[in-house]
Amino acid sequence: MLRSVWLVPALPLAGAAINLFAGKRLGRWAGILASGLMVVAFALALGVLAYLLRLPGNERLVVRHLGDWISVGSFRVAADLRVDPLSVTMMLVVTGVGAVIHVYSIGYMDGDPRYGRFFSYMNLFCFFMLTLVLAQNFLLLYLGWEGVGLCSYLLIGFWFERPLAASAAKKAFVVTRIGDTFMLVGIALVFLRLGSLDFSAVLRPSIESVQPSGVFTVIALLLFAGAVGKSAQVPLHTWLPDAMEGPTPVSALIHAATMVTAGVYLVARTHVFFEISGVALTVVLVIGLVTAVYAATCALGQDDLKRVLAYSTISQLGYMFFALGLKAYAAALFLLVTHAFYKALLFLSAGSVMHGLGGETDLKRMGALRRAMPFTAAMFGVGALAIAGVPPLSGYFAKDQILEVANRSGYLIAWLVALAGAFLSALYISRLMFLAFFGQDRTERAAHESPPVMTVPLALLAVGAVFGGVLGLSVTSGRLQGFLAPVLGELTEGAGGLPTAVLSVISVLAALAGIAVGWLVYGSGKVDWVALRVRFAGVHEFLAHGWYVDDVYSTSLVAPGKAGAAFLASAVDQRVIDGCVNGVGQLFQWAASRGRRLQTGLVRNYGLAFLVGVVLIFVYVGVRLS
Amino acid sequence: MLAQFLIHPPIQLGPIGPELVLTGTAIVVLLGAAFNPRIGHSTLLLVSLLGLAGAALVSIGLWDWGGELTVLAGMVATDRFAVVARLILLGIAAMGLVYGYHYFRRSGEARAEFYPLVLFATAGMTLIAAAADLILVFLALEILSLSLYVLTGISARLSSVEGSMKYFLLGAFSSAFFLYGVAMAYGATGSTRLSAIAHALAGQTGSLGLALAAVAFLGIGFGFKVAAVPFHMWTPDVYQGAPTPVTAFMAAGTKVAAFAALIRVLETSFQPLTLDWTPLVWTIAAVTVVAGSLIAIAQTDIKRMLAYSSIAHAGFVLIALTAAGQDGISAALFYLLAYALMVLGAFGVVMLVSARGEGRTSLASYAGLYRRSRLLAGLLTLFLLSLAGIPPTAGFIAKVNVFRAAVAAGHWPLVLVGVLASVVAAFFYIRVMVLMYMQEPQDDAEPDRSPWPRVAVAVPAVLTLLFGVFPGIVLGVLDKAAILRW
Amino acid sequence: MLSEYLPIAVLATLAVLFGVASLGVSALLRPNRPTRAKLAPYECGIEPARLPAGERFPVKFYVVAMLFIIFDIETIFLFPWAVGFRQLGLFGLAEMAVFIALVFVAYVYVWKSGGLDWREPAPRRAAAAPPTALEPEAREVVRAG
Amino acid sequence: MKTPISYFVVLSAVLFAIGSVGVLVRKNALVIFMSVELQLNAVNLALVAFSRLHGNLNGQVLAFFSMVVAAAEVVVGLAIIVNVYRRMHTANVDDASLLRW
Repeated sequence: MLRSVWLVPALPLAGAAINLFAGKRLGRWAGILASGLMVVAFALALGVLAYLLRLPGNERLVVRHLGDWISVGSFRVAADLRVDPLSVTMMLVVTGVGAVIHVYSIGYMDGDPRYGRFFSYMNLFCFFMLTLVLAQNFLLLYLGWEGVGLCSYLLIGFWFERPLAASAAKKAFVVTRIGDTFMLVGIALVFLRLGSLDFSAVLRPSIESVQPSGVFTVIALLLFAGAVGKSAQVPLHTWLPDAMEGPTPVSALIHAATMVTAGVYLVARTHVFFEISGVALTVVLVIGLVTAVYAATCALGQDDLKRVLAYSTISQLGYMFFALGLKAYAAALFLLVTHAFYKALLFLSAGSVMHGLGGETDLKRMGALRRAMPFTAAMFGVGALAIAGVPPLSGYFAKDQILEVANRSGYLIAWLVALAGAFLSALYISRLMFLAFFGQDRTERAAHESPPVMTVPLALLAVGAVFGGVLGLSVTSGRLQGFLAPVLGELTEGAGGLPTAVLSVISVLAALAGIAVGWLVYGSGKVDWVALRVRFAGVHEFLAHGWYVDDVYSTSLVAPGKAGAAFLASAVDQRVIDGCVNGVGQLFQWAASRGRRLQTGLVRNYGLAFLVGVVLIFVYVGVRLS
Repeated sequence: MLAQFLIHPPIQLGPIGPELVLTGTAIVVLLGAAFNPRIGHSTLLLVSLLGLAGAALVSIGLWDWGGELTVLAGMVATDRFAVVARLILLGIAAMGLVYGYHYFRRSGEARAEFYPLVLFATAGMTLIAAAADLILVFLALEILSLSLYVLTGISARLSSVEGSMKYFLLGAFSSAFFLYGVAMAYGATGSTRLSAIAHALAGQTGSLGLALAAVAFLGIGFGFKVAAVPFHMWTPDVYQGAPTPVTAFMAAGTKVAAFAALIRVLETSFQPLTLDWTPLVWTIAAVTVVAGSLIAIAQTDIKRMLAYSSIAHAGFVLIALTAAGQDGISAALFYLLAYALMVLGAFGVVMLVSARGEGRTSLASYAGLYRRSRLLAGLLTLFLLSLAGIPPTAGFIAKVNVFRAAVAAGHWPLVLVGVLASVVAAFFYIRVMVLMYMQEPQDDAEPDRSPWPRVAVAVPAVLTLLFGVFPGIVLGVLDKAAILRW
Repeated sequence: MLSEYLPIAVLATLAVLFGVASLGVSALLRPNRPTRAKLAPYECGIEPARLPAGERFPVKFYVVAMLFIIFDIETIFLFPWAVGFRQLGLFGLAEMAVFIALVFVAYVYVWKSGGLDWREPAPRRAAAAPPTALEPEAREVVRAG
Repeated sequence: MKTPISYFVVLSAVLFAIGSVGVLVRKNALVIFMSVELQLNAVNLALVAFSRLHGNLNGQVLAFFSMVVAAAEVVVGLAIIVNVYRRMHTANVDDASLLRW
């Protein structure tokens, strides 16, 4: 079975190639081909899983050697695929959710002029993502890492006729590349200090003795910087909301289910480094928590269907990093898996709504859609309940466990903040639900239900969203947790804290409270939310604009010589980060145009520059001699 | 004294076989065209390509040369380094010839002299890669330079003429410095033979002062040829002025040849002085990388932009040179190979986009290229990605190798500079991509649609990808070739 | 020991300073009584930025001059060869034959491509190519001094 | 009466410097080129001097070669400059700044 594991990434690659060159001729078959390949890949992945399960728990690590990739001097990088519980879990998520979304896209992208190209990009993305999760060494991982970045760039800008899409694509590319650069330096550092890029050689607890822990802190933080960029955490989160300009299936696959979780995977994979340096772990925890709450509040202020979901994704990712920071790696992965299900479900339902309303995404022009498209409404409802954390849906278990660990870990404050976050997520999702599907009809055109090729995938994902919880019923003894334990280690039960039952009750109450408030304001009709918004215009604007931090910083950005501060500042706000990127760009532009003027076109000036160089070199020689 | 000097060495022409074949072919083509003015250019192209193929075969035959390390009184080295460098150069020349044949036919400036000139230049390049004596290095350098001056001015366009004059004046200037360097080396050690110089310096018998001066002057001469800051000023003008095929040929060829010679000189003769010249190379590399990447941003003409990027790449190869020994050499070789591929490809696309002559080389005329020709846009994207060093392209592997070698040699800050510079560089490469894919075409000028040139441009593309995904294919060979025997 | 460093030290300093020094010193020493003729920059009797005025010469003269230089300088190698003729013997003869043959190739090329015929413009190639320096036209004239 | 070699070396350095300055200050392409030739001759002087110093002939041989190369450069150079003159009707290098920035 493992012989053919290389097929899992290879199949999408083949699909990408075929669709790239023959996409036009294939016509509608392009989508069917792409989806078919993904389904096969998923089946293979299941086969791998079955094989792995047959092995005893501590032997579940197989490295499939495909040959040497680079080998020069002391530097050898093998093209190895690593098959262990962690990579298999990710592999299943990517292929499974990916396959469903591919099928959905057949309907969604129908009639697009670049139909074939779309599926070619999607397949290519899956290939790179699988390379990323299956890599056995840092360089191969980095290859996948850059690859998914490139695909997301191509897919966000897929409708490049829209200037917004084009700029969003460029922004996503540049912002994530900031993180990537740090990550590359980190990888170089790994090779330099630890002497190898191979996971098996580097990612073992005994590595601690090789170098002082400070080194590991630096490495871990550099890698985490890459994760922050990819997973859109504060302060590099601002590209994700804009990325919603891309086609909705792209948002579902890349910007909710898979690519953005690559950061979580990276940290979980390299958790050894993070544990050796406790500092890095704390940084992860703080960043995660801050992001989780910050994004949740921002989500409350958005009026764009997809932007709400985008902020909610950021917030959920924040929860994952929070869990990682608490060393609850398995819990983080559990949330990752369930989130992949229900967030993809939400996005695809949103896509179905847009499909029904001819591309409308403004909540103010929706409402009462449950009549026009009951099935979509139901599916969206399932997703909403899941994310809100209502038992027995999958989201409940995942979030509940993280809260439980938080409480046990002794970070009381952290627990309370996270709880508030849970309340907020229930609130914004119910707001979304009621605004879109209940209340009076504010649509401008007759909505209609989507074709089965789109609704069936919804149903599939809904099943996952509902029953995903059974994967890990409890923090310690859950199936998934047990499966992942060999890689991520057992969770050490924190001492004290409230008993599990109490905690569960509390978190459920938080969720229900959120929903209740949401219903009261947006659903019941008793409160005129429009008037409310007008009355508290200040508050609303405050949230909609990400706490006005933007303006505070944009003013401080103007002040010259504060490039560093300005950078940190700008990261909180998208307009400013663009400003910053452009600012840097302009700085270079300026320097460049200066340098360019040196090129006067006059031979004698060239000769002068030449002679200046000569003199300098001879000054050096003179110094060297004396 | 005269007598003992005139004892003539044993004659072994094998190791300069490739050059003999090249010059022979060049002479045949030259006279053929002179005697029969009406001869078809396809014939000339064919003969020239055959000559290149023959030279390639001969050099491959030299891979397992069993005889002396140097022949012809220590003038010519017979190591595998020379073989590999020759093969790369011959490939470059072949591409240049094919481009030129197509280009000049379309621009209606077809001149029979083009083919022999390219062949002579190539002979100079391959000879310089194998030269084991400073006299020969100088002669080979002049052979290739003189041919390139003329090639640059072979078109009647004003910019071409001006470019050739600038190139010539500055080139002569720099070669004077180079020759002075040779004189210094000779004065310091009493010989121009690389091995003899090395021994003299290692034995402390030579004069250190003169030796350092020699390194400096030779470095200046090479610095000019490889376009290292501050000896780079000619590059943008000449690259822009010259006909695009010539630009492609000289951008790739000169750099490979000059670096091959530079590596040989530094790593053999002046190896005893490594500690003295490393800081020099270090600084020049840093300045070159930064300046090249930076100034490229402000360019509005794609040929100039590529010229600056080639300056930056020279800097990266210099970074590899700071890491002495086999490791650095093989990294440099791979980088040169990758660079040659991407620069040939990029200029090939430029040639096809500006259809006839030098019409449309401004960046503006690349807006919406994707609409006009998917193939060309795709190819250019690939080459730009490779130039920017983004996987999965040869450029990425090359950069990783170079950085690794430099880090292993302990040149941390230099690598940092390199990484940052390449991030900056990514800006303007991506800008071109954005132009091609995300903007409306500004004019409806058709790119060149003739099939064969496109195939020719596709060749480097395929190789770029191949070496990017499976660098193992060549790295092994390069490793074997990265040992200088002298 | 020190004497070893002397040449390089002198060389470096001079190479840097000489140009500046000479210009500066002359600027200080010379009497300054400008006339129009004096103010005109002196370039070996050639006016700057322009080949000299005067009667017009066919560009042919340049061509012939160039050819003369090249073929003239090649003979440089004949002298050492002549000196060492006896020691070199047959080998030397063969080498020199090859060398002269190569020079002859150049000669033939020039001849065939019309570098030598005085009156007629050189026979054009199939593609009517504009003239480059390799192949000047007789009609073209240039002002020369 | 044996003049020390260093004298010759210094003289050649001086000549070389004059040449490089000439390249910078002259406007006429022909004169610039003459300056380059001066530099080459300076090198020849140094070569011969060193050849004397070391008592072998390599230096003189190299001097021969450099003369020939210089001749070749003259030919190509004059050709190019004449070509420039015929296209631009000036040999002033400052007028040839079509390519810049």
